[in-house]
Amino acid sequence: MSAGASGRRLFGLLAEFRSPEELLQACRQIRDAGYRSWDAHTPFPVHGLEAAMGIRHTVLPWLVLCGGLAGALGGLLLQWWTNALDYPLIVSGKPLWSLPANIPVAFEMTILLSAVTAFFGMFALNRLPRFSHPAFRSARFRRATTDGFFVTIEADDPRFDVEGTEQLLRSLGASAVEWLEDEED
Amino acid sequence: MSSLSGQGAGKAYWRSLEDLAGSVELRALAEREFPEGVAEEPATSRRDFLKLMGASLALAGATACRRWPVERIVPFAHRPEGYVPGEPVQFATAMDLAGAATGLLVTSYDGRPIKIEGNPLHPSSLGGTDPLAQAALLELYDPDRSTAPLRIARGQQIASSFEDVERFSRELFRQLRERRGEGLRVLSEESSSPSLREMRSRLLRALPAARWHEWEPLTRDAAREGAALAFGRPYRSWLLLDRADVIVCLDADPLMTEPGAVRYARDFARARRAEGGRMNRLYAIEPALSITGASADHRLALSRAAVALVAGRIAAELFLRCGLPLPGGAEELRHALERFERHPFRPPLVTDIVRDLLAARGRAVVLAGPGQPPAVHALVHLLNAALGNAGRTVAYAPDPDPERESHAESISALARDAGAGRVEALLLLGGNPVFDAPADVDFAGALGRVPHTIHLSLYVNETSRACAWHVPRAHFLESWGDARGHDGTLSVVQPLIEPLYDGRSPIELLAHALDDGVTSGYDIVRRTIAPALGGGDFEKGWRRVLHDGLLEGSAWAAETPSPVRPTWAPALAALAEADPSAGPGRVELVFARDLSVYDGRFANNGWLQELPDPITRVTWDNPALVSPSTAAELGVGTGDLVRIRAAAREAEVAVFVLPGLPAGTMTVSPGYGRRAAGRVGDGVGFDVYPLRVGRALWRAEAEVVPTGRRWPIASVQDHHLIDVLGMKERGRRAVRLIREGTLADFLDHPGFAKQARGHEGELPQLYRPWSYEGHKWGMTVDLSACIGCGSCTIACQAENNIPIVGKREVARGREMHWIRVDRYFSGTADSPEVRFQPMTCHHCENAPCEQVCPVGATLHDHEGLNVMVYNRCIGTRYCSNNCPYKVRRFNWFDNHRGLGPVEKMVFNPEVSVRSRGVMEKCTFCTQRIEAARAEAKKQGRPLRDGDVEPACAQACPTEAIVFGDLNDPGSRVRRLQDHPRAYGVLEEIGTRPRLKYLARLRNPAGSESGRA
Amino acid sequence: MAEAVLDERALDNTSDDPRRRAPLVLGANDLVTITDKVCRVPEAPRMPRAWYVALCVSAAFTAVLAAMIGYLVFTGVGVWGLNRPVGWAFDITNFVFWVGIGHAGTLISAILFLFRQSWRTAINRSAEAMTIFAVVCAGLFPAIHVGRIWVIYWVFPYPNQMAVWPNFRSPLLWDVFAVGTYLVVSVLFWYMGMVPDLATLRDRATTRARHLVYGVLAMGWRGSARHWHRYEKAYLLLAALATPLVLSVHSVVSFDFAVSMLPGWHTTIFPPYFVAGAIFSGFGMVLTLLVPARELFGLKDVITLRHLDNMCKIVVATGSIVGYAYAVEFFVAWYGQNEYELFTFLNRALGPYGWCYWTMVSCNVVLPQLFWSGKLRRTPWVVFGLSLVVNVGMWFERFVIIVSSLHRDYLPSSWGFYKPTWVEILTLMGSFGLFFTLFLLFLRFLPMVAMAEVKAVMPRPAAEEPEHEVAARALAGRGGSGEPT
Amino acid sequence: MQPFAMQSDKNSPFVFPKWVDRTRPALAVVLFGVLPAYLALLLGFAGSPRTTDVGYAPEQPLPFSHALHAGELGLDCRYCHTTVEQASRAAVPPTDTCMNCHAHIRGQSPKLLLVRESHATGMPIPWVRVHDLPDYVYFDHGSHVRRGVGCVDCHGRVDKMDVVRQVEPLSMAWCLDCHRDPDAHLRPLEAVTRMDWVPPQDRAALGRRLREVHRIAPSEDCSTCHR
Repeated sequence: MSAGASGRRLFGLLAEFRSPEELLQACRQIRDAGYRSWDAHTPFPVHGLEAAMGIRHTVLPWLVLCGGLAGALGGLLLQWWTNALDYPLIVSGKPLWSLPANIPVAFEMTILLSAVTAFFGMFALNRLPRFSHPAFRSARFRRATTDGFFVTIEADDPRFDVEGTEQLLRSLGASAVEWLEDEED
Repeated sequence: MSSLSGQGAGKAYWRSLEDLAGSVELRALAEREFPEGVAEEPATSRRDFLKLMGASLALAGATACRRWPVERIVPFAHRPEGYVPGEPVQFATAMDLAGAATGLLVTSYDGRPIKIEGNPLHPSSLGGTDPLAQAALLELYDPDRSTAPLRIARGQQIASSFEDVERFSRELFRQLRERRGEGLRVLSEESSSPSLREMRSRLLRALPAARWHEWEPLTRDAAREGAALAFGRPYRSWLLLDRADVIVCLDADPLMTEPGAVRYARDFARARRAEGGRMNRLYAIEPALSITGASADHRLALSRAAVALVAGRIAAELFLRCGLPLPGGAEELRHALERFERHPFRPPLVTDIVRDLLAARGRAVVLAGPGQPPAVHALVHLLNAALGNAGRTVAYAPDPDPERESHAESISALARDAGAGRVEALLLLGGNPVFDAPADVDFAGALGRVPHTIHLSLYVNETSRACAWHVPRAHFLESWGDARGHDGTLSVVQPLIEPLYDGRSPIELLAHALDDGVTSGYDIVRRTIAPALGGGDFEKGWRRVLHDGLLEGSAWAAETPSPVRPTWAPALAALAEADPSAGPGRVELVFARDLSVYDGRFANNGWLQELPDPITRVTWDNPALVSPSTAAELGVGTGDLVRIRAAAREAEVAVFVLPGLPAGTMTVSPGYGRRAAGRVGDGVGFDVYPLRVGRALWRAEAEVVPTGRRWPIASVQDHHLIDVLGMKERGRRAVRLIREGTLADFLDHPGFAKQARGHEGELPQLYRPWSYEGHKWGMTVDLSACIGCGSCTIACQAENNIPIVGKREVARGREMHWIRVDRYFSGTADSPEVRFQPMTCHHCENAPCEQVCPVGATLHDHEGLNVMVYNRCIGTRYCSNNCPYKVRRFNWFDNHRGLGPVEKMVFNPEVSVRSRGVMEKCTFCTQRIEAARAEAKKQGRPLRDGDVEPACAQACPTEAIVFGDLNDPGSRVRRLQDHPRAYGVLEEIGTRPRLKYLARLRNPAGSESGRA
Repeated sequence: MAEAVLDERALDNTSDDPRRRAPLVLGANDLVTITDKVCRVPEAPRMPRAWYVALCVSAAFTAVLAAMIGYLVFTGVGVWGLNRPVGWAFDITNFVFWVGIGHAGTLISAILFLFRQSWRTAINRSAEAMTIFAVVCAGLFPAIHVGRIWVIYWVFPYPNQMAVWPNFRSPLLWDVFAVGTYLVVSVLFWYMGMVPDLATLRDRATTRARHLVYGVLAMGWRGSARHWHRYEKAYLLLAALATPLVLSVHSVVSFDFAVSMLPGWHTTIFPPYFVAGAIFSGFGMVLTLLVPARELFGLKDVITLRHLDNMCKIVVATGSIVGYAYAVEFFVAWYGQNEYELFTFLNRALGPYGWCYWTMVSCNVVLPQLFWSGKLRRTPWVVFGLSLVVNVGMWFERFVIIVSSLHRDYLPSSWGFYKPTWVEILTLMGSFGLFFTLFLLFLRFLPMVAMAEVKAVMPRPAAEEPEHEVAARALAGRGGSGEPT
Repeated sequence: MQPFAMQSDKNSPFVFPKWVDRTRPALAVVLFGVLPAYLALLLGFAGSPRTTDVGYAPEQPLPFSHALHAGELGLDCRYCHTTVEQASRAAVPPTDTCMNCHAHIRGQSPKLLLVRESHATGMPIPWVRVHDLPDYVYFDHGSHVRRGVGCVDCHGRVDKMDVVRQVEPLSMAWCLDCHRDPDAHLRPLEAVTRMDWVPPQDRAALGRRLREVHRIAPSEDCSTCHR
């Protein structure tokens, strides 16, 4: 296959490996070779891959914490403002503002906002949804969600050069290497 | 807000209606408000009125894009002087029931009477009312009332007109006059109206050969005859219970069913509060379980026949043993009394009664009820005379109508003559003899033999259908009239509204028939009362009578007749044969007055039909009551249909097992099983009139056979057959819920009621209780005073637009009454003790209902009312589940659907009409609080104690319910809540109720400290 | 020899031999066969006849439900048998029942996940689906039980022209928030777990339509390791959040009663008691659903006997907890010597509703004890039968708590009795119709087993390491504690 | 932009075109911005009485102009609405009131036909209610007017209306505004019916004074308006 076909440009290289173990090995090598913009694709989360690829911990937990705090605070404020401040009403001779009665709602709000943050936060950080990724153009890549273990190295990586990188991948035991092409914008 | 369409429809519509009503009705009203004005009836006819209403109805239907129907404002063309639209006004009038009137004040709102209350000035009321008076309002607006004269031939009803009626009657009477009235008969109900008596004498003067009959199914003739026997001529007697320390009721029910009962109840209750350590003592010996019996200190259940034994026994003890002087030449009487002494049956209580009677000479009273034979009444009169009670605790006045024959004789004579073809024309002024005449009088058949029959009646009832002419009768709230109270006090019956349907009052009908010049009721009444008003400015006196609702000092002059030689002794002696125990299979059938439908005339009144019987708590029915033992003997239980055979006639009735009835008796109340009562009353309950014969109207020997079939009975308590476990618990709780002690207990430890409670003093509070500055509304109910009559329930229903739900819904536990009177039994099944407890919203300061409402539809306001905001309610019913008193009511359906324009006129515009799906409950009549507040502001003064009186408290005959401001140290309610007898129901669960009860006191013989 | 061992292992994974970890997937399965087994169902052109029959029946009942609700809305709550004092009966019973059912799903997907119970992977997807559908059914009843359904939205705190707010002291309002949150979180959790499998379906798609639909649903998931990293973190967080949530939801539901004044309701034992009951009933329902499903769709070697066995153990455990709660209630009533409390419980067991009480006890406490026998635990039809019993018993539990407490409370004068009308009965049946309809549709169109998760724990034929280590490490990985870099 | 083409050949799969991804920001904005905002608006305005009720000006059975009578002729409100001070209702006047003047003025005007008829026959004139509170709301004109709440505060400049129009929402929130802060709405009693009354500079101070003078303590209790 050759680059520069009309409207197409090289996006990167796709390499397939036989097993998670081989993939792990390969990833360690690629990481040590100093590649930056590359990725591995597996049908299920393979343990140790983060380490092998050198992925840093995500900030998601912190976002969720903020979400939770916002929920708790919001829940309490809502109840205090509506029942004790905006329209204070005498209910069962209870004080206008008594914490015990307000715990459940505050708690549920905490959970709700944390959960929503976790969900949307995850997709946002993953830049998902992304419907047209060049990898999808590869028939082989469709096995990535079934039983295929892949590595993609993108062309815009400073260390990327077609021959060298392809060499490297093959040397790491890739059962197949193919070019990924992308539309020109 | 979308609820509006639902909630609005009812009220939105008739808010415009009320203006309409005003526009036309008020002209009439205004004249009555200022009677010196012209006296003619207003020109505008009802038809335009209805036309207009129709119009506005149509418009109301046409809803534009707005959220609720377009409303019309229909102002007066000519607004009466000083009349302010939308401001309620009160007028005095009176309601005559079977010859005794109760003075009333009727609240009118834009020309619509919307609430009936007792007239505080009237001696028969003193402000209180019985349920019947309260419910008369609904009768006024009953759409089933007849709307036009009818010509009836062979069952065909042909619409007619008053012109026809008058043409016919004028012609008829012309012919009659030629024959001096030969063949004319008039049958009227018992009435106290002087005008009617006046018209009667005019008729008899004009047509001397005519004859006047009188029939009252629940007649009190026995008492009248008894007096005649005792004193040689008939006397009316009435009680002065406030002066009686000892009351002995022989099958009598002075607190509920005697004329003047409302007044009696008040006098009685005043002496039940143990003020100054004094309390009266009530003995009741009775076959049925009456209201009086329920409040008695000692009650003895005996068959109606056996009551005479007790009477005789008491007399024997007093006259033969205790040396009470027998009237001269009473040897026969002595012999009669000796026979009572010899009778094997030894009734209990007699020694106590005798001792008390002797100790309280002149301060005691012995009473016999309408069900007792004349001889017993005579004996009772004799006793009262001998004990010096006559004139002190019981007053006598000559009967205003001395020469009339007894009702039973009268109607059978009429039937006889008619049957023999001696009657040409019969004019029936009200009544329903075809339904309620004695079974041995074939009245329907007799009617058939009379060529000309005219029936004046509110409804086209059984009798109307058997007559040739039916003439709609004007309701007493629609027509002029007059009446006398139980003590003879004269009142003018003043109309509150134009006749909704054309109608005539009896006096007007007679006037037209006789066509003497004066034909308007208004003039007739003025003519009758003129002499009574005496000299001076007639108009002034007349205005005063209208304003006060009575003529000052017009009561009968009481005298103390002296007994004549007791020729009736043999009759009495005959009673000594009675055998208190009936044979197997046979029972003594006891006829008792039904507290809802009276003799059947109120059968079409939904309020009364749904008002639970105080004792059985049964609605929409008149089951035959038997004691558990008798039920077992007959092999029947509650809800079983039995066939009763008496006097060769049969009736099928459902059985209801009730403790406290004498073995071998079965109590039935006539008036149900109507066939032509109206949509409400038809086919409700069982007709037992067929079991009643003229010579023995009140008791019969009957044979009872189970049919094996069942009948659903809708009782508001014990909705279902209750198991042993539940019954045990109910008994245990009753004594804690309704605390009770003897007078002696109270005098020894006044706080006995509080000590009965688990916790002593204030419960600890988790939160600092809310402090209520300003007003702090509260209520007390004195269980010592409450006799369980149920007036509060109906008064509340009328005041607060409470719907009627019908038998089926009641059976499902969905009745809507805001205030109910719980009834508990304690003690044994043979001689149970009955306890009543009016139960309504307690307005708890820590209201359990409030905190659970998700939308805050029920809350406290700053005066401590537990307010229910219907328009916010979404109907989760959580509040009701969480209410320990179960006083909240839920609108399971749209209970006002399908109400006609006239039916809707009964609504109180000051109270929202609740839509489907919302909770409702007692508001302490917050609308009355607001009204009083506005009035006080207008007068620039603070609210005073007594300014605010909820409907229940106002109607209560015994002043058991007291309402007021707990922050006002001088208020009655404050004093009562601090009273040693005060306690709160379920206080121990921390609700802090604003409604407190005063423990019930009883004064049984033996607690001698009771008599100071 | 070795052959024999392998066979025996292939046939049965229920032995508790401590020396080796029992495999969680049986038979000669690899990543592809597993994927095929699971995807076959949504990809199949037709479903087994049984499925169509089931769908027709449940759809019919759903229609009945709609009709009943319509009748209710147009006529009034009076069409139910409710009265005073019994203001709640079938309506709230069904609500609590369905909410309870939901709990098993969250428990399996969240709590078992935190406890590293990797066998959950075979069943969590369907259990979560069940949760969502159950909560949908549950939410229905509080909504329709009110008198004025058309203003039900007043329970939400939104600014309005009346300037009034809901009352946050009301347990019913807590319900609104608890159940609402529960539904949202369950849906998010369920969907997130499904994304990788949806991607699988997308990549196996043979028609444009399927590719489009699953493509959109899968959001372009491509199994990137960097994505997996955040994905697992999010999954862990959601699990950690769902766990207290699921406990709170039924506690809050129990507050509806515990916070009230009613003897028989007003008690502190309710939250734990209700939660245990909820899990109990939930597992009952999971079994009711999965025993037939695994037969129907040939998933016996994914949803193995061991799975059933484990679930039955949970059933017997929670069932016994519930039984203990019943006992404690009576003890407290006797020990507290509160006359009202005392009577309520006597009345519960011996009063008019006694038969309901004893049905409940035998279904929830007595019969589940059979599960002490491992043989019965591994006999699918027995398991199925008992799971039905549990469902019945738990419905009756709620009915007993609600009705027997309400019908005789403080004042004997207002004691009453409750009988359901045909409307209520049909509504209940209708809610089952709705539930099963939704579940059947789920089976038809979505992967009923979490493939990606199963793959992570399945024994791999790759010879070099024994499968249990892979499983163990995979689990460690799922725990999310990757080495620092 | 390449169309959704998908070859039957399994090896080159269908791929979403790039532009699909380019729509993502827009999607996000719609989902998290526009939609909620739209719903909020719907809730806030569409349902509010400000939208549904304000401006309601039904046609009346006869063309009575407040602008003419109250405006140009300067009749005091209470000349016709006599009961407004003592009663809960500001009663619509009886036909007689009209005839007081119109017996002499414009006696024959066809516009007044209905009035003359009504006067003759006694049949009321069916006016259409403009300011229509829900039936569960109990409002007392007297207690407001007597305490210095001006007609204009609720009914607007009636003296400028030929056809009477609802100018205030008359919603509960609107009532509460005043009950919570009466000062801004109080005026001297003599100015209550003055349509053109201009408050002094420091209205708040005046309000405060009046509130003390009339001992005005508006209640927010439900029972104040609902029964």
